[in-house]
Amino acid sequence: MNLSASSLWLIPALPLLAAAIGALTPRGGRSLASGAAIIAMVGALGLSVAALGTALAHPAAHLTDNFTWFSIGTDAVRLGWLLDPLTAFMAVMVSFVGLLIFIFSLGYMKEDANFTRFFCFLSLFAAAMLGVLVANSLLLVFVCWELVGLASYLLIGFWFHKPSAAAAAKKAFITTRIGDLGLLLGMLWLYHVRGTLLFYDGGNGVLEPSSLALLSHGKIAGGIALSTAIGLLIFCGAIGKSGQFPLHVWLPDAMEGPTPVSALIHAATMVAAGVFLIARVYPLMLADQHLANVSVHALTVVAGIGAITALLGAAIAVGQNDIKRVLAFSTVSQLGYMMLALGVGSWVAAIFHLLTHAFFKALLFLGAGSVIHAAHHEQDMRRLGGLGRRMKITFATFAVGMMALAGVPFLFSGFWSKEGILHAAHAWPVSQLPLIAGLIAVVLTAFYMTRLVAEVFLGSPRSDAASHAHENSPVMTVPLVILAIGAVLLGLIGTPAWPWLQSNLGGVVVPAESIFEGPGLMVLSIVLVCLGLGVGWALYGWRKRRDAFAPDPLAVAMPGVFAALAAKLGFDEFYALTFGRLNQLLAVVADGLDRWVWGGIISGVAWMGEALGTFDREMDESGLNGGFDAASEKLRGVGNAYSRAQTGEAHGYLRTLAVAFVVLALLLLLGGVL
Amino acid sequence: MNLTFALIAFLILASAVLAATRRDLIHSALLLVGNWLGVAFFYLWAGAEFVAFAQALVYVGAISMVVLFAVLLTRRMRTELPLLVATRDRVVSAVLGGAAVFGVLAVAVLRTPLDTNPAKPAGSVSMLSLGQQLMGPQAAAVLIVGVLLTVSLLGAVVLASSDADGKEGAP
Amino acid sequence: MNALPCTIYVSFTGALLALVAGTRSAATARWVALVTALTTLAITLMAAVSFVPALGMQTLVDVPWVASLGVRYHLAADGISLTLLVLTAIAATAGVLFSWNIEERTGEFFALYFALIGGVFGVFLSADAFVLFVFYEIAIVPKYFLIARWGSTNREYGAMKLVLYSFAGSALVLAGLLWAYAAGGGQSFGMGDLAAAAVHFTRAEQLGMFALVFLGFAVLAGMFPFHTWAPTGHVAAPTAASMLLAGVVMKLGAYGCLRVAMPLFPVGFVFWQPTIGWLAVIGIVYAGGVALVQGDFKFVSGYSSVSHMGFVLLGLAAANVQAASGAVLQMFSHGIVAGLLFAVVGRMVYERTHTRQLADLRNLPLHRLLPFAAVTFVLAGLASMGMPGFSGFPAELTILVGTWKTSPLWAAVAALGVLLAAAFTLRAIQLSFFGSTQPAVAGAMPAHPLPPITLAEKAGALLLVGTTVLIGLKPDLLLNWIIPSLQSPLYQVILKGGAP
Amino acid sequence: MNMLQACLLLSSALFCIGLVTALSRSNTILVLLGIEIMLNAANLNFIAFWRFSPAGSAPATGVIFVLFSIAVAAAEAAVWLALVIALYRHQQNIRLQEATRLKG
Repeated sequence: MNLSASSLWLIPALPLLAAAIGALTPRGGRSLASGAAIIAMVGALGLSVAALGTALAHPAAHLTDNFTWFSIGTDAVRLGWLLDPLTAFMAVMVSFVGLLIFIFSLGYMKEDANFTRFFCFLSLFAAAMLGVLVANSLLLVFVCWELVGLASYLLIGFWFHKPSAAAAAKKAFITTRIGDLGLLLGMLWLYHVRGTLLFYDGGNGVLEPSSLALLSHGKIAGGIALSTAIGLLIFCGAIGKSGQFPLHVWLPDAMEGPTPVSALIHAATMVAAGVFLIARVYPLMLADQHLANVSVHALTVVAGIGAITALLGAAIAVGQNDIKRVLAFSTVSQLGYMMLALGVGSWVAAIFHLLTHAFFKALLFLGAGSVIHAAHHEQDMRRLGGLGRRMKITFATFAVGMMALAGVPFLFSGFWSKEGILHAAHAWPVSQLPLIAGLIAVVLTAFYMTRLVAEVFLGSPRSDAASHAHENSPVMTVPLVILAIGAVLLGLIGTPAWPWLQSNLGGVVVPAESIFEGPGLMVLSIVLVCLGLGVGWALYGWRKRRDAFAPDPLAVAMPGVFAALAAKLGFDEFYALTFGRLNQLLAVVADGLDRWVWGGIISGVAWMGEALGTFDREMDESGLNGGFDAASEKLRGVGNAYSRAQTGEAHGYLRTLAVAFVVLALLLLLGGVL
Repeated sequence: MNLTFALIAFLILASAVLAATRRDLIHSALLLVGNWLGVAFFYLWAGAEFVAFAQALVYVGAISMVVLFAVLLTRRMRTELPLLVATRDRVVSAVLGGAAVFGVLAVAVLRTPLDTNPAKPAGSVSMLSLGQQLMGPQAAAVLIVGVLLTVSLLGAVVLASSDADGKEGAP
Repeated sequence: MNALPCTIYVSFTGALLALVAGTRSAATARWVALVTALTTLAITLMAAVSFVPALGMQTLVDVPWVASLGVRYHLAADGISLTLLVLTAIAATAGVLFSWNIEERTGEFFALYFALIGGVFGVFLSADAFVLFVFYEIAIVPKYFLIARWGSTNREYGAMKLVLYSFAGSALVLAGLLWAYAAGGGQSFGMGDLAAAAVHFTRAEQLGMFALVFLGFAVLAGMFPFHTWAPTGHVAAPTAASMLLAGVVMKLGAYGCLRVAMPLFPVGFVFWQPTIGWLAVIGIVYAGGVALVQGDFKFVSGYSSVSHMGFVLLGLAAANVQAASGAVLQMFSHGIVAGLLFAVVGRMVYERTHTRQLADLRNLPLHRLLPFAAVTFVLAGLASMGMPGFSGFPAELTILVGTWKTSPLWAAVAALGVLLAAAFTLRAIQLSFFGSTQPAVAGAMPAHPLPPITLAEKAGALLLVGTTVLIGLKPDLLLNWIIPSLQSPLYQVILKGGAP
Repeated sequence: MNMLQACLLLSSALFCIGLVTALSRSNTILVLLGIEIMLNAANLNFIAFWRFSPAGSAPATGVIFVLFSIAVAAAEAAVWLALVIALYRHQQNIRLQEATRLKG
């Protein structure tokens, strides 16, 4: 199967068409909207697989198809499609996971009144996401990126009648847009320097050697290279979308959306877009590496942010009680891993983890969705429990996902991809701190996932909802099973023994064993995973929770730490107190300025005019008018008399005229002196 | 004194006095026609033939018709009401006023040394020169008079018809 | 193309006809208005089809007017004019559709409305500064009556403020133009002649004249800190008038800046450029901030207009072809989008619910009561915050790209305005249409069912949404006209990168 | 007393007759006719001065003046006819002394 770059646009166009159909379908047309969406995703998947075939045939090439969008001054804004293994692998992943989530949604959203709208938004989202993947222009990426943000806004706020959902949607949109601001500026700068935003354009693209040489030579203030500055601005966009510290706050709140949305947005696609973007512009990020005397390299920042995020997310996840929030922070943490991998120089490892993570995190979210659906929207894991016996398929698949996430050795995909990252971190010459952060996060990950599984599936039901839960219909469980299979098998294409993915992704054959530096690190990480699992089991699995109100064992052991973690380390409050307050203050000040100062100046001028008028009036009334009134009074008397003379009789007037004439004439004649 | 002039003057004054004193409006109007004819004769006598004809056409031909129209359209008032005391007073005062004005004017005319040019041949102005005057230096005045005529006619129409309309569709 | 002056005449004729028709029945006046608007639209579209982009203004009419002063009735058009003419015609048509429900003195309303439109057409077509000024004045007067007679909240105050600002602005413009005319020897008010004469002015003269003329026009364009007339005026105005006010009249100011102030006094422009740029940038962010805390729905739209017009001024201040073309595109885009916003706020919501307070609206399940309005407003909001796919995106992008060339700092701060736009738009959307949390709460539902959205409103909304999406996807439709115009010799003095 | 003075006296007399008519009669039509007579008297003066004025004055000014005057009189006649009719319609008679609506 083959698909040329020029027909690549079909991949996002199909879901877009489905979205249009969904938008035009009335509420009743549930099967039309969902059918269109699913068929479109199947089509997109087929095309993606075809594209993958093409890409694998030329793994080192960047197949492009560029065109002009509009002219801007003397030059033109050009967009294009790009087909390389990165695009193709991502497209296959997104359309495949997306398809499964769509199918799952058929069951999950069955009772929702706005079923057609949901599928419309889902399709729009998928279209935008696929658009990001196939774009060969930073501008086109940005366009689709914004549409991804929009679709996520619509989906997170899907149940907007819940105030928390509406607030979360807005928060997600605004927070990611803060990051996008950086991306926009980076884009503007890049365009200013290079006059194009195409990634690959037969030697003129921004990611091609001539451009990179130019960018890494120019230095700006602060001793950093131009490419560093632009790269970091672009990275801001990735921070926003991928929920990296310090803009990670939107991601957990976004769990207010329906669970399939969480699976789609916060596992497989949207959050992956940031990682994908950095992988896409990797040559640019890498361009400053050869410079010795710069104050900072772009990738160092990426690695730092990634390490902090990985550690932070994992730590906060430990303190959460909402099943989806645990998963959300786990996503934050895993995205931190990917950024870390990008930062330490191995984008291939990052993408590998991205792909495996997409499968097992989608699996976990859908599993959680399955639990929530069965337990009548009970999400607090203290009130669940004992579901393992009632929901066997869900439990089994969830356990697979949990082990993949925790990195249980050898069988599960998460292990291999995480190992790749840890090895890359180990090999990073700059610092070993990311490695240490990653290793601590390994322990924490295993711990909180054990806690999650033990609380939800083991023990006895602790609420009515949990005790009446039962397994869901196949439309929901079959996707779980498929994802579980993927979560296991996908790891096998990137093991040190057979680095097929790594070889094909980068277009450079990676020799077997080359991503394996000896057993030391792997053994260490296996030990750490076991440590995390063991402690988790000791605290939660061995002595099972009796009722929903029993304190958390960890809270008993370390109350201060647990409370801080449960409060998400206070980021939200901190932002609300600083940026939120500041913004509100500025807005109020500006509003006040407008109302009182600018408006006040006008009113002041008006008031001064009025005051002058009042003063004049006083002057007139008391001073001038005194005499004037008297004179007027007389005049009025004269006027009255005169008015009486106006009899209205024409004869009288005529007579007066005659008399007056005679008098005048006599005066003239007799006087002769006048 | 020129006999012709005397005759003309007599015609003018007599018809005017009669017209002013008749009680029947129709009579007054007809006598006035005589008066206007007399004026036309005066113009002829003075050598202004064109003006004379204009006078005859406009006054004798047109305005007299207007007067008759007015009289006929307001039939109920064809005859003057009987003289009332107030009316008599008015008549007396009017005659007194008129006499005063005439006295003043006459004195003024007679006392003013007006030099004349009897040597001037019996004045006559040719139609050609009159036309050239009117179309040349006086063209603007001619135009303005034309506009005035139009406007006054329009105004007359509006005046005469406004009440009838007003009753139907009051604003 | 040569029929373009007819737009002026058609508008004024339409005004008279509407006045006459209004004495018969409101419906007749409406249809007269619609036909007039559609005629102007047809004329401009036909002109657009036959338009061949060229470097300079293409003269349409040129006859002496006041010979003793050297004033010529000189109408001409180029791509910039054409863009704005099309905008005016579209906005006028939509405005008529959104005024379909006006029952009170319909004839007079549309008469004033088209008098305003005719003036606007005239300004966009004038190639003689004096003629431009005359049309500019013609456009100002009807505004007052439209607002004072048919307006709502605080209408006398809003109308008076607006008109005082407008007249103050036009007084400045007149002073500057007369100065230039006198200094140029009092020969001609023709734009080309003035520009040729301006070369010989002293630096001080140029600075002064530019300041007068630009400030005068910028007041109408809503430049910070002379913007306060805009929100109050918009709020006070009836729907169609706010649509025109934000959509078209504010463009008059920006157009005057671009067409008169900048090419005539290049030296003055260079001197004032940084000031203008900073004022524009401050205006963008400042108005965005103010919009964030407004309690009145229409004030949010009003301040968003100020913020968007800040982008236009920024594009002009950046002084290169990219930014300036973006500015013209933004004028078009904002004209459409602002019209849409005011249509939803003023016509669809306010005239049905009789409140514009977000605090009240959030208690109404408006998204259920008026689903069409909700969808329209969401689309308008997206367009307003510059989402890709709507015309605001290429416009703001082009402005930012161009601005970056001149000053990256301006671009960076202005980009912050984009963020604020997202924030205040989302806030307004949520509070207005999706604010009701409990639709079933007793008392939340209005006592009487709201009248459904009428066909005329739907048609108007579709017209505007269609336009903004079309331009959003294919900005070249307009940019192909605009850019050659900006590359004309007249602008080469001030706009960098202008060589064709 | 030369010819000019005679003419002027004639016109004065005519004027006074007109004046007396206008002052004494209560019928609006007659009042207006009186005014018409006064106008004619004025016209006589023009012609008289033109006829007997010393040579060298403008050739036909008097004549032209009278022509215009006659034209204006025609216009005036039309207007007063309308006025009379309006008055009649208004108060069902045409007595001038009753038309005092414009009383101050």
